[in-house]
Amino acid sequence: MALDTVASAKSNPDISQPFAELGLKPDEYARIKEILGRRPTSSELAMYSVMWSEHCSYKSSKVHLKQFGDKAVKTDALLVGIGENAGVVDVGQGYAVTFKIESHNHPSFVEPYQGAATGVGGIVRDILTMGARPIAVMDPLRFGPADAPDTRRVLPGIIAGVGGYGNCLGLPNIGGEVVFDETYLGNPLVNALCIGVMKHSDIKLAKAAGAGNLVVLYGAKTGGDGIGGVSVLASETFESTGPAKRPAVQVGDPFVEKVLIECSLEIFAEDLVVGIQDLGGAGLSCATSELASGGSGGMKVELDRVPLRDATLSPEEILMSESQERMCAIVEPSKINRFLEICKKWDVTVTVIGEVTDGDRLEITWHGDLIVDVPPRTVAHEGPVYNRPLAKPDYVDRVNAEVITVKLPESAEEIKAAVLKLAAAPNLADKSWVTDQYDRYVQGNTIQSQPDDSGMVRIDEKTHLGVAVATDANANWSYLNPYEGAKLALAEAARNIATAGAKPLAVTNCLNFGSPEDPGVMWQFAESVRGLADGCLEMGLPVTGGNVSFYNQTGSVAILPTPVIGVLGVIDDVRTRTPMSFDRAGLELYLLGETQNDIAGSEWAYLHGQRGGKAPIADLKREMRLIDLLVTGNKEKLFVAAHDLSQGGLSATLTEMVLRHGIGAEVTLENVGQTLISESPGRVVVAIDPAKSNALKDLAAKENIVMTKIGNTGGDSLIVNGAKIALSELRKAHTETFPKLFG
Amino acid sequence: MGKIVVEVMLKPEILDPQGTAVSAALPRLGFNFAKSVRQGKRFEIEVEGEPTPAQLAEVEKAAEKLLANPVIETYVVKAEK
Amino acid sequence: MGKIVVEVMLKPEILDPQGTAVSAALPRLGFNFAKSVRQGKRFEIEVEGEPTPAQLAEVEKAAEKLLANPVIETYVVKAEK
Amino acid sequence: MKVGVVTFPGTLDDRDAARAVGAAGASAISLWHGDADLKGVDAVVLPGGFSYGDYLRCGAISRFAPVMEKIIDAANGGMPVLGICNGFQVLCEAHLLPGALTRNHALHFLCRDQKLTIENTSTAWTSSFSQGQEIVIPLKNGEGSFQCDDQTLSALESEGRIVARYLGEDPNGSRNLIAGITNERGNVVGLMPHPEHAINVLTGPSADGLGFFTSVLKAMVK
Ligand SMILES: Nc1ncnc2c1ncn2[C@@H]1O[C@H](COP(=O)(O)OP(=O)(O)O)[C@@H](O)[C@H]1O
Ligand SMILES: [Mg+2]
Repeated sequence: MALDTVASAKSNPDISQPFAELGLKPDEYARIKEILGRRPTSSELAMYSVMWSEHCSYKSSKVHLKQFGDKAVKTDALLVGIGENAGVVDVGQGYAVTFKIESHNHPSFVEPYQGAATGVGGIVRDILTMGARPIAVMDPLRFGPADAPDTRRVLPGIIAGVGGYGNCLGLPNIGGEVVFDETYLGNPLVNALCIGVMKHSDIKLAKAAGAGNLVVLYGAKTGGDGIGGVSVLASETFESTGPAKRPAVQVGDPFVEKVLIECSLEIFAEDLVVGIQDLGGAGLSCATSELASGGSGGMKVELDRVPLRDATLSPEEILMSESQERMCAIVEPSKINRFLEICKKWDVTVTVIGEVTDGDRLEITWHGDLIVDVPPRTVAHEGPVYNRPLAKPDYVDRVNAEVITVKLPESAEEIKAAVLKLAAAPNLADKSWVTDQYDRYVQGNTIQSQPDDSGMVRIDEKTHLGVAVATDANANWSYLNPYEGAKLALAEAARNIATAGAKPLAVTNCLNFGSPEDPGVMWQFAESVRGLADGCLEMGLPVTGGNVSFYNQTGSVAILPTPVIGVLGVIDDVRTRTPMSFDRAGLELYLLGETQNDIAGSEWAYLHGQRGGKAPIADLKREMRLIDLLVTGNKEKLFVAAHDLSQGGLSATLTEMVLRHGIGAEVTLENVGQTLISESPGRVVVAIDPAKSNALKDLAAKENIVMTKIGNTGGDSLIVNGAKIALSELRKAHTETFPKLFG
Repeated sequence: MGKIVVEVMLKPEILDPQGTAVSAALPRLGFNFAKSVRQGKRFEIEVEGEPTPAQLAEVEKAAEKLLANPVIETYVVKAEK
Repeated sequence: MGKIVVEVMLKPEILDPQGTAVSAALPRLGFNFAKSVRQGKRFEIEVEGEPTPAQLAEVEKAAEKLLANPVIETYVVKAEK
Repeated sequence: MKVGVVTFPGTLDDRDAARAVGAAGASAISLWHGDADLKGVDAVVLPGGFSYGDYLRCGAISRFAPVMEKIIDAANGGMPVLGICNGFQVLCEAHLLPGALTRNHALHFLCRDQKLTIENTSTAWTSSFSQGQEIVIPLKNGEGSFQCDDQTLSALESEGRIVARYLGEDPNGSRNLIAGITNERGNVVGLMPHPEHAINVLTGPSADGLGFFTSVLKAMVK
């Protein structure tokens, strides 16, 4: 095909263009023509189509996500908010921390290893782009049923991919989730979170300012990876895309990324960039238009200068390529030599591809011919916005009206069987098979990782300042009530930070849903966003960023609404954190918080094939008092251990506590079945020295948190109301599940 | 005893980090013959007796299903000797 | 443009966990042809023009020095086509 | 006392190794793979990581780095050299140590707290331990299975050159559960598990790893 230039677009205005195949709707195509005052060139069409895809433009979610800004609490801790590559928060002592989650769901279904690996690579570059050194990763994952044949294909590949990439980058994996449900069978969820740290003065932004400054592309060469991946893979269900349309898979090179990180940090340390942007979804289309749009608008790029892995790529393909491990920087001419030198030291390919101009157009040429001439804001930030129809789906009232009939354990045998059944359930079983494939030690700053409630890393070796991060989603509750589900996930993540003694500070999220074109799914989404925004306002936590993944559905069946919420907290001295379990006998165990009849949406109900009933109603005021109690109690050194209750209720929490150090416990519970199985939110088990019981009582009374003594630590069994389960038997049940399933 | 060989290579358009690393290392050691290097896998499968066409067809199926990932790789099945 | 191939296999006495894993997986998928499987590497090296004997000798050296580890591996160098 | 810590492209545990060297009371000097210069150090640590992505074979490409020529010479002259994980692989590729490290038998990367016994306390890196001492330090690698021919194995065994052995369940299929070996002279040690990640109980499973670094200090004072 002949090169389609701006001149030929003018002289040859009426040719028919494949906008529909590129995922653009007729009215979107019409708008592009209106913006340009002519038909787009094929390169412009490529750019608009990827940048206006759901994945890049947030066209269906924008109107809802606005609430995170509108309802936000004003806080000085937020140094960079939503809109940049990742939000940045002040954690004290001059340090700033950035963290964000992204999804790589569809690619991971197609090619589990590479999909997951490049998911990790992408989020790490987002964090690096802010000027931060990446210090840890986490990976909330969702799969189809544990025993489904396709799960056996997908899960090992995804775990190996997350590990393969993260381990090679030298980033400790400090947490994540592994959850199974039928609805994820054709739609596994691979969410990846990265945390980075920097000094306040080191924050970098994606903006191209200063006419005459150079546009520099560095990192891997550009190949035909994932061309159209952004628009096709992320924006349409597999149903509508035959294999012919399936784009090339992106393959990651973690070694190149590791070198890119070190090279970039050296460049940042010498203050050599004005602005910087990673190349992720939509590749150069995204990086050039976002950088230009973030600055004054003018930029000239000579596309033929881009170093290629495959010499046959067309300009359209180069613009859309999603080759990994690339960055784009804006550099003052006086600093370019030093920039090139550092790249040479690290053996990183680097090319000046253009310059910032004082105009307001993004102009791209191909061997001298103008092939793109657009106002960059219209590409990057002024894409279409949809207020999609939404309607509460019929299932909601129907399932909410269902009465849960599952039998709760009463006799000693039933109690024992229930504890063992929950301990072995894939959703609750020991995840070492997974986490043993991840390096948790590298960098030497990991304080907590699996199986702790949250991941914790030290950020200053002298002052012992640290941060903790937890991610949570309870899709069962979100299915029953998406508004409460999002709030409950927020509360759970915050609680998981606080059990260690860290104070929750900021929120990120990854919203995984079905098709936004389904009004029922759109309602779930809107309710989840409203719940999260209201919850954050109530808890005084800013949302610093996040990601939306739509079209996670197979045919007409969507995944359970899965808003994954990440909360970051600060702890002044990591040496004083409260661990999740006890390492000695003779301690008293207390349950903090109240247990209600919250069997609906519980793991126990799920194991018995029931998923109806009503989700609990979040009481965030009480959650905040509980958090206060945990943080204050930690400061006052009241706790030997503290562990959150969530899926699997008290049974799961006790199982994890006794197995951690092989110290048993004996507990006596009122209303034992419900107390053991219910998943009422806002609860924590703490272990304390008996001498501290009065201090704990006083604190609980002050915070108005119900506290119940449930037993003592010691022995080599878990004994619940006389039902005795040897730790060896419990350990076997808990640890056997994954190796049995996945080898 | 016969032998069937399956050679699996990444598709040409797919990034090959290992091949790239080898290609970069060779000139550092003074070897300048390579214009490019691609690294793949080689499976040597021992079968009972001389490989039969039926066996080769089976191996072909196994290559498609297990030994190669057709999303990113191509493969060749050969009887050896 | 010519191509030189280097095939690297683990020595028979060295444990090959990848080959063993493939061997174990095949029957689970209903493939019963394999008495044993060994997994190795295949390098495809593109050279300018038809491979010359001198080039092959160079590749041989590179295989000995870099592409294979003679402590545990054997290699074969071939001109292709 | 100056201990050099080498950084190859893709090295990950260099900062951790430097921290451990410091905790033992020596000063860590960073050595860049591309500089054929040991900066006057008294000993060298080749840290863990994925140098050159572990592509081709672990350590195969790094082994030819300019700094390695100097290290090979120095090691042959008796300088203490410790290779940890990827560093061990580099030492084998460089033929400073016999054998090779291959894919874990279960084919997965494995990160776990590993029990070891120290079997040779006369090397430059193990004199702080007692014979037969049991320690726990992290093991984390995908290719940690020590392989060599029978002759080499019996030489290693009979000459007491097994420095450390895995205790309990076999983590990776290494011959005779070998976790670490030394050269004949006892100055070069390769170790698959990571002592630099076990220098205190806050960030590691124990402080047992420190012994390797305090040992070399003693060796250098001698
Ligand atoms: N669910 C969400 N909640 C809050 N912010 C979001 C959410 N989804 C996306 N964002 C924000 O929108 C901006 C654009 O997101 P994205 O295009 O994914 O960024 P990038 O391409 O750098 O990954 C980012 O600042 C991101 O944090
Ligand atoms: Mg970004």
